[in-house]
Amino acid sequence: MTFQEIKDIFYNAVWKQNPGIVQLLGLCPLLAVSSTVVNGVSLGLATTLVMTVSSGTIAPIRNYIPNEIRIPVFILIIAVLVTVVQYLMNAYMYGLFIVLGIFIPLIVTNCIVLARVEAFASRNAALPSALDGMAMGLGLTAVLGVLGAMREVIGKGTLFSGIDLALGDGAKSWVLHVIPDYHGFLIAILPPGAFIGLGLLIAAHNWFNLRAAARRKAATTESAASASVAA
Amino acid sequence: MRTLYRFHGGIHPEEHKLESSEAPARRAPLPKKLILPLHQHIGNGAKVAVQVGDKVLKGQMLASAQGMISAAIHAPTSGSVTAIAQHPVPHPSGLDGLCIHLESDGEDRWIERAALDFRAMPKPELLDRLRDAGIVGLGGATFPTHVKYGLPSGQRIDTLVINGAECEPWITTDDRLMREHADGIVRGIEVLRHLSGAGEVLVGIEDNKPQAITAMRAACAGSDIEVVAVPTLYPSGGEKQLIRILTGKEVPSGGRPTNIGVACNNVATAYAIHRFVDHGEPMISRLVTVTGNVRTPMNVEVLIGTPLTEVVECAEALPGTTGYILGGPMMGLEVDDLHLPAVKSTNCIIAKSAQLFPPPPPAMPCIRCTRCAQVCPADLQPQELHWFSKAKNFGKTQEYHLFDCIECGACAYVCPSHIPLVQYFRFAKSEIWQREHEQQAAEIARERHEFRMFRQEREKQEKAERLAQKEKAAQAAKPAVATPLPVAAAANADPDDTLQMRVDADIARANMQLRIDAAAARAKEQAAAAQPKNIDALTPQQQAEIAEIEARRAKLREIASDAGADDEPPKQI
Amino acid sequence: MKRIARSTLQTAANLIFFALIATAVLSSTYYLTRDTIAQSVERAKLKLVMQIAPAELFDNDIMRDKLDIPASELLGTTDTTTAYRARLKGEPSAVVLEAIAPDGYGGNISLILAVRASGELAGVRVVSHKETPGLGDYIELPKGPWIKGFDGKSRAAYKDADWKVKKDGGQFDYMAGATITPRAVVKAVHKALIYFDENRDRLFAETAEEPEGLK
Amino acid sequence: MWSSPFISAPASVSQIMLRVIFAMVPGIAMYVWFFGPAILVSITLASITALATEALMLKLRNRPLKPFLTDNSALLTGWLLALSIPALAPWWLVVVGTAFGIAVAKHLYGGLGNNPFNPAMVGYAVLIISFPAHMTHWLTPHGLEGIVLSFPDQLNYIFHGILPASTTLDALTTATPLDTLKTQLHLGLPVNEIRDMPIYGHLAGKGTEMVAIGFGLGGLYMLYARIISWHTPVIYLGTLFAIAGLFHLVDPASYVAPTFHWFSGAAMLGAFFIFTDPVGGPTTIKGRVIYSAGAALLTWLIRSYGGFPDGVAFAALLMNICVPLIDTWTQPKVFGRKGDGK
Amino acid sequence: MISALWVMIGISLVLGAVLGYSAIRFKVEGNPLVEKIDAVLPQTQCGQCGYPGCKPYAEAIAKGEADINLCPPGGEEGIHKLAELLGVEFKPFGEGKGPRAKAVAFIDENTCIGCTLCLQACPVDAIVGAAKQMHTIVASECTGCELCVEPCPVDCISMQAIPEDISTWKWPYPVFAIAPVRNNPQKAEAS
Amino acid sequence: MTDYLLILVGTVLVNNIVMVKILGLCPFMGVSKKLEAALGMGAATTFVLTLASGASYLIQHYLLGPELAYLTTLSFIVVIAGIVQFTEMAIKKTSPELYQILGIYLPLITTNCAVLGIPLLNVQAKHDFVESLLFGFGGAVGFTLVMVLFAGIRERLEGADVPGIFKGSAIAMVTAGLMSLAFMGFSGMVK
Ligand SMILES: Cc1cc2nc3c(=O)[nH]c(=O)nc-3n(C[C@H](O)[C@H](O)[C@H](O)COP(=O)(O)O)c2cc1C
Ligand SMILES: Cc1cc2nc3c(=O)[nH]c(=O)nc-3n(C[C@H](O)[C@H](O)[C@H](O)COP(=O)(O)O)c2cc1C
Ligand SMILES: Cc1cc2nc3c(=O)[nH]c(=O)nc-3n(C[C@H](O)[C@H](O)[C@H](O)COP(=O)(O)O)c2cc1C
Ligand SMILES: Cc1cc2nc3c(=O)[nH]c(=O)nc-3n(C[C@H](O)[C@H](O)[C@H](O)CO)c2cc1C
Ligand code: SF4
Ligand code: SF4
Ligand code: SF4
Ligand code: SF4
Ligand code: FES
Repeated sequence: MTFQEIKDIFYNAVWKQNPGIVQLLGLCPLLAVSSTVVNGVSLGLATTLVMTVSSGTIAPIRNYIPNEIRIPVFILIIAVLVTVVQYLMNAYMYGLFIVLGIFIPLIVTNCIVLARVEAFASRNAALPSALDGMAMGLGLTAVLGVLGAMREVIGKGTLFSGIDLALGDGAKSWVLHVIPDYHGFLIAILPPGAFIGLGLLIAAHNWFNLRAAARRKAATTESAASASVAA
Repeated sequence: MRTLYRFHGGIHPEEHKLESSEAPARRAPLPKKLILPLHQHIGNGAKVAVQVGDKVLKGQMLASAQGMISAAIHAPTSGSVTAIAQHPVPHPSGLDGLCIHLESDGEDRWIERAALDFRAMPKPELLDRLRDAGIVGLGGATFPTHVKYGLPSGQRIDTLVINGAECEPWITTDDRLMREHADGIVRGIEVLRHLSGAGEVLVGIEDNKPQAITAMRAACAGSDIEVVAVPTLYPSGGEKQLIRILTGKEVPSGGRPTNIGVACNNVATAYAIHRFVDHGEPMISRLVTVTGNVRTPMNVEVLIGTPLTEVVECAEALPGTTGYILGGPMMGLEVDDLHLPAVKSTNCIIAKSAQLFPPPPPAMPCIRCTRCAQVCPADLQPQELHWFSKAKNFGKTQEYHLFDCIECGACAYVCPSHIPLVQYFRFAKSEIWQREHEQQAAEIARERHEFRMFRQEREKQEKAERLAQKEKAAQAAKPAVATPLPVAAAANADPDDTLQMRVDADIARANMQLRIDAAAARAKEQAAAAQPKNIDALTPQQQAEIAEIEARRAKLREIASDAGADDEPPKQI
Repeated sequence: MKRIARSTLQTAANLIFFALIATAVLSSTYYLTRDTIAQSVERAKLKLVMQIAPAELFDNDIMRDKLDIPASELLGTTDTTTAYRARLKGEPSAVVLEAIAPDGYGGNISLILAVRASGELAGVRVVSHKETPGLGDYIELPKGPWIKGFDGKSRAAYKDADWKVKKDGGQFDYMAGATITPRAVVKAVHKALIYFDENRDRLFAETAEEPEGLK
Repeated sequence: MWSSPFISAPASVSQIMLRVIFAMVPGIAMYVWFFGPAILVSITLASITALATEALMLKLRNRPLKPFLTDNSALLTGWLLALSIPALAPWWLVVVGTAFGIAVAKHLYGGLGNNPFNPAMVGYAVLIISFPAHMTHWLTPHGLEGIVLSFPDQLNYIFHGILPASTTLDALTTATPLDTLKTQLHLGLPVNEIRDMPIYGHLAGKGTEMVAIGFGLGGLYMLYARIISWHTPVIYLGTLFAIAGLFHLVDPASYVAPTFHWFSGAAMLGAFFIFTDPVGGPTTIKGRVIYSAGAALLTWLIRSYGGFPDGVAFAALLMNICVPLIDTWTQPKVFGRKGDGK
Repeated sequence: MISALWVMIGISLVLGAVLGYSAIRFKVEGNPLVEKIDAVLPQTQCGQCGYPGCKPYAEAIAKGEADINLCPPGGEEGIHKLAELLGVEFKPFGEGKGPRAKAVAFIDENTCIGCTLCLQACPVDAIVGAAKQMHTIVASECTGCELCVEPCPVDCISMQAIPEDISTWKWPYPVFAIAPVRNNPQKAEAS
Repeated sequence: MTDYLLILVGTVLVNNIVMVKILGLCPFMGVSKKLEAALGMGAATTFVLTLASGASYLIQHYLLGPELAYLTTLSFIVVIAGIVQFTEMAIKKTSPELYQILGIYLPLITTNCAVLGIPLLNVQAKHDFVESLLFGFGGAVGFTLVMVLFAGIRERLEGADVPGIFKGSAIAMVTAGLMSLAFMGFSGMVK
């Protein structure tokens, strides 16, 4: 694999075809556990792990799976991986495990995992597939992190709260109180805030893309005839 | 008293009728030059029946009806045809249409005229006479009158509704006509009643025209024609609405009044029929209201084809005029150039001024207040229609029955957001029409394409069969062709095998060449015979077109052979 | 027909093959992590218990010295719960109880409380609740110190009529605009203390070896 | 291109909105009479925020300012929101709620006329969920033995959060009649005993019942001026009366009288000013009947069983969700299609 | 562990059996989607999509091999319809791939040598004529696909835009000033 | 009886699976552009989810028991995938009309979190068999309900003057947010 190919895979997964804000897959964990950065990123990393391994395992054996049980087998493999991750978290990050709750087993049905397996791993070799799975997972993690940060700051005025759950009690002092003496705009950490926050992120993504496109256009054509669109 | 029914909605705009309704109608001076568009009615345009340079008499037919729905056009005065050319016509597009240009000779000489004994005539013939007299509805839609009464068998008309409602503000032609020519109108109604065989005749007049009602009642005295005063409420003059008011019946959506046994005509149409039947005069003039920002608002009798400038001159536009409305303020169209001719549908010219017609405030978004729905006489939901037309979601507009909209403008009148609703609807309608047209074209294209594929397949098969037969023949001659060919020995393959393969390949290639040559020869042969291709199953129209083209080519060839002989070498194929 | 049978068996065999591998992997992980998970769960619980029953209160293996408590109206419980007994040098020093306040603003409020042998509260914590965030949730520890107000309180010090919020004439603080929640908690804690008083001896009975439960 | 019709009725959006605002005056007058002038401060704050947010969003969206700032709809949203939160709320509460309602619920959808949700109610819902503590501090009506704060002191509290040393917030404010009812029922008191508490008057809460009557009067004016159709208020109040009445008859100890429902909380305001919002409401008559009846049912359900003392705002939002479907499924038969069942 | 294996064997046995059985038993062929897609395509048969006609393009879309934004004659409208039919996002035309103005082919009768090449190229038989005779185009059948232009050895075929007249005129979209603004120019920027 | 009713009301409205529990969002966002599609997806999900709730109860109680609880996720999802695939194949064969409506949504159901989430929640909440069925059915009805309502709004929004960068999924998200805000009005209704 060339460096360019790797770069393409990552650019595609993180920006162009980002699962969270472009493909709109894997939304449930994205919305449900992004109330803080720590929750979001931890689940994102767990998902990334599952995606990397599942894409990486399925790609080499893809040709041995009969078509009529393709989906059950894919899911079987994903489910095993998820459950393994679940046990590991249960054993070694118990606090986080409790916070993330039902969303760990639900990585199984996280659409993005199966979607990547179907769309990429069942057509490509093991290494690119694993990379693709990882990149997509990181793309999702990035959105989880940003959304988590947004919601946490607006909703609670803090950042990295709960980091002790992931990294142990020693990390407690890492919690940032971004806005001291904050009333807490609760809606941000409740479901409505999740939806609206993701809506804003999607809009921001659109805005960047539009601006980039406009720049590109301005570069090629000197005078973009500005249609006076009154509406 | 008759029980009257209500239709849903309706509005009460300011009437502005008194300005022009009180003075007697005048006759406009004879214009020097008249422009007669060929398309003055719904349906097909008329077909030109004269040539440039022809001298014509007043009332002479200039263009004849063409196709099912059409009507003739006549010379409004005597004179000569100076051109048959494009000229701006009254149309919202502002585009040109084909017109007959007539220069009057000032003599105004009639062709021979004769009254008709319509009762003695067979009905189809009477209808043809109406068509050839250019009689079209003068109530607005200019629908050729004869078509309304040429019923398919099985349908009959019980009620004849004569529309004297004249519900639009400013317009007073029907009012004046009823006051001045009630007797003539009643004569026309008799003709229509004869044509329709209706037992009941109802004349509906809005109750803001008491003199017209009195005059019509007087003229109808003694007959069983009933003159009914209907409440003043725009658009009670719409035919579906008037029928509903008078009979309580609703014309089914997408249907015509005749579906429920009703026929409807305007009073002016009835009067025009009277002029034709009793005096032999085809439709060459009409009454036009000139009002608005003019010195003396009035009704003028205008020859069809008179430039509008001359019509307006009668009433003298005042300074401050910002433009003109052809027709009423609710349904008319705006023009700023008066070089258009008056046509059969021209019932009113309103000079606009900033006081009388202030420009609308900027349109705001729809706030779904449903005032529009409350006034819509067709029970539509204009706010939804607007929402979807605005989004160009035409499928939805049809789900919301866009095509039941009669474009009366009541919705736009009441809209507090001042949205040009009707224009959205017109836009959506014309888009849908175009799309349907394209869909049909695509359908035809698909069929033709599939037929072509089928034909090619068939031809291929036939060819293959023929070839198979030839093949058998060629098989016999094979050794003769298979002359040994120079071979390059293959390095590590069995030389015998390779050789054999090469030879085989070459034989095949040679065979192929033979076949191609044969095909080419055959093609040449066939071409020589000039078998025409793809010229069967043509419609008469296409054949006519081809004939025309061939004729043109023949001429061209002649010219070419004359001129091109020395300066251009003939093209090589 | 034969084709169908073949396909059926073939597919089943394929699936079984994959399922076997999957199950094997899964089971191994399970057995490998099982003990660690159990430890984690226990540690988490111990952490909670230690918040209300500080380490100086016991020297026994408190997580093992437990007792099943059947559903009780005074505790507001509808299921069997577990009590943990703290002992110091073999002497009973405190007991950790679970209680439920059923009449919170949003429903049940689950509490865990440690009562010293003297009948004094060592501490109370809210385990879970559905009170309005931002209003009724000051009973949770990080959100407010209110719950610590129970430390050291006992039925001996406060007579029964004092076990109310101040607004109703009792001794307990509340936050203006949200009195339903503290009312519910105070009431539940009070009732749990009554339960403790009524069942004191049986709660501390030496039943570690042969748990028989209370009737 | 200007096409027909060339004339139009004199009504305009800004005039309609202005009349609605005007219709709120009697209710506000009552409010000032019974609760003091603090509400005027909230209304002013909300108006300024509403216009500022509107202007900002229009600028961002690249739309002309003048026609939209003068259409008065933002003002109306601001007033309604100010009326639905406690008068003594800190200034930022009003600002946050109004700005959220107008920026998110209105302008992200394209501004006036495009919003599926009622902006004022979105603002209210966001506030009551985010800041329930601040949203429960309602002023005690004059005439009860509460302390009455002077206007400068009120301003000082609204803008600086500082109360005179002698009082506490608790002494100045009470829970609303609906809230108190809920609390006391929760504590097991029967309705008739609760109604004997001093904060209640003849119909509902002291003071608040008169405010409701004021809004009712304004509503009658709007009916008279044909700004709203009668269906919405009549069906809404009727259904609310019917449901509440039925349960009250069956179990008078746990369910209050229907008149109480009418004259407490935002029921009157809702019947005439909120459920009548044309933008988020249905457009067909049948649709309005379903919408209003549904809203009444939800109001009653939330008041009687839900977690919030008043259900008007949530009922409005929940019914807003249903509007597109209601509209689609209640299309009236158009002219000429009546007989054939199409 | 053993019991776990047994359980999973049981589950997979049942499932596998059911799936294997039904894979054969419930097999169906054909794809009605192609017809639906084909109905949306404009049937110009021009091949600008890169497929030899509309049907093959429809098949390619149905198989997921082709993008939905390849048919210029269908216009953006067509892409919208396809997007809706297939439940995917709208995708604009690529750079310079948009539809051209509607036109019909026109054969310069002076130059035509009657080679029949255009006749063979026209997918909808819109050209009439025979070898060595002049050919002509039946304008009402011509879809404007331009396929006949290339093969003509003497370049006598040109595409002519269809001019707007009263019968093809359409009402403009109200807020845009598409038509020449004849009346008040300030109306164009209303709202 | 009232208990069952409460479960139904609770799952449909108060603890709506999409708006409150935040499960099943991908199909909720993906298949709600058109009303018919939303209805189709809702119907398909209701069918599968009810079946899956029942099946998973049986597996949990009769096959796994407390001993093999660690196989829960694995066995549930495999069974669900099987049910979905079987349903798809069976419908395709037996009722092409129904397949036209539901077909394209069926494969998507496997990756709908709600379909696994509800059986897992059933286990967590220790529901009995009837309760499990009701919980599954109610959850799916709630899913269908919000999806249909959402689709109604989205169809309407196509005409709205939504700012460019919010067009499409961004405004859909905001709408979903405001819907869930409205659904918070039900909170506290079923304790
Ligand atoms: C909104 C509307 C208003 C109309 N108003 C009148 C009217 O006032 N008088 C009238 O004769 N025709 C009016 N018409 C035209 C009638 O619908 C109908 O076409 C006409 O009466 C038929 O008579 P005719 O064929 O003789 O013109 C109106 C049409 C519409 C759509
Ligand atoms: C949205 C909302 C949520 C509430 N949540 C709670 C709550 O969780 N706990 C509580 O005690 N009171 C809550 N309340 C307040 C109660 O309804 C009631 O007003 C209060 O408990 C009475 O307190 P007071 O006696 O101090 O006025 C809430 C009120 C509202 C409007
Ligand atoms: C959407 C909305 C919600 C309202 N909610 C409440 C409320 O929860 N409590 C309240 O006392 N007043 C509320 N009001 C304000 C009332 O209309 C009124 O001003 C007065 O406070 C009603 O008090 P009552 O509940 O005793 O009748 C609300 C107003 C609106 C518009
Ligand atoms: C009768 C009537 C009632 C209204 N009610 C509300 C309302 O409850 N909330 C609101 O934000 N705007 C209301 N408006 C104003 C306006 O419709 C609203 O701001 C739009 O939703 C903005 O697009 C109302 C307007 C009218 C005419
Ligand atoms: S123009 Fe059409 S929609 Fe408007 S009121 Fe008239 S019929 Fe109804
Ligand atoms: S009258 Fe105008 S603003 Fe009112 S609903 Fe109709 S179109 Fe919308
Ligand atoms: S590009 Fe041409 S051939 Fe291809 S689908 Fe479109 S019209 Fe048909
Ligand atoms: S004549 Fe030419 S442009 Fe017209 S359809 Fe035939 S090939 Fe296409
Ligand atoms: S992640 Fe839940 S449905 Fe996709």
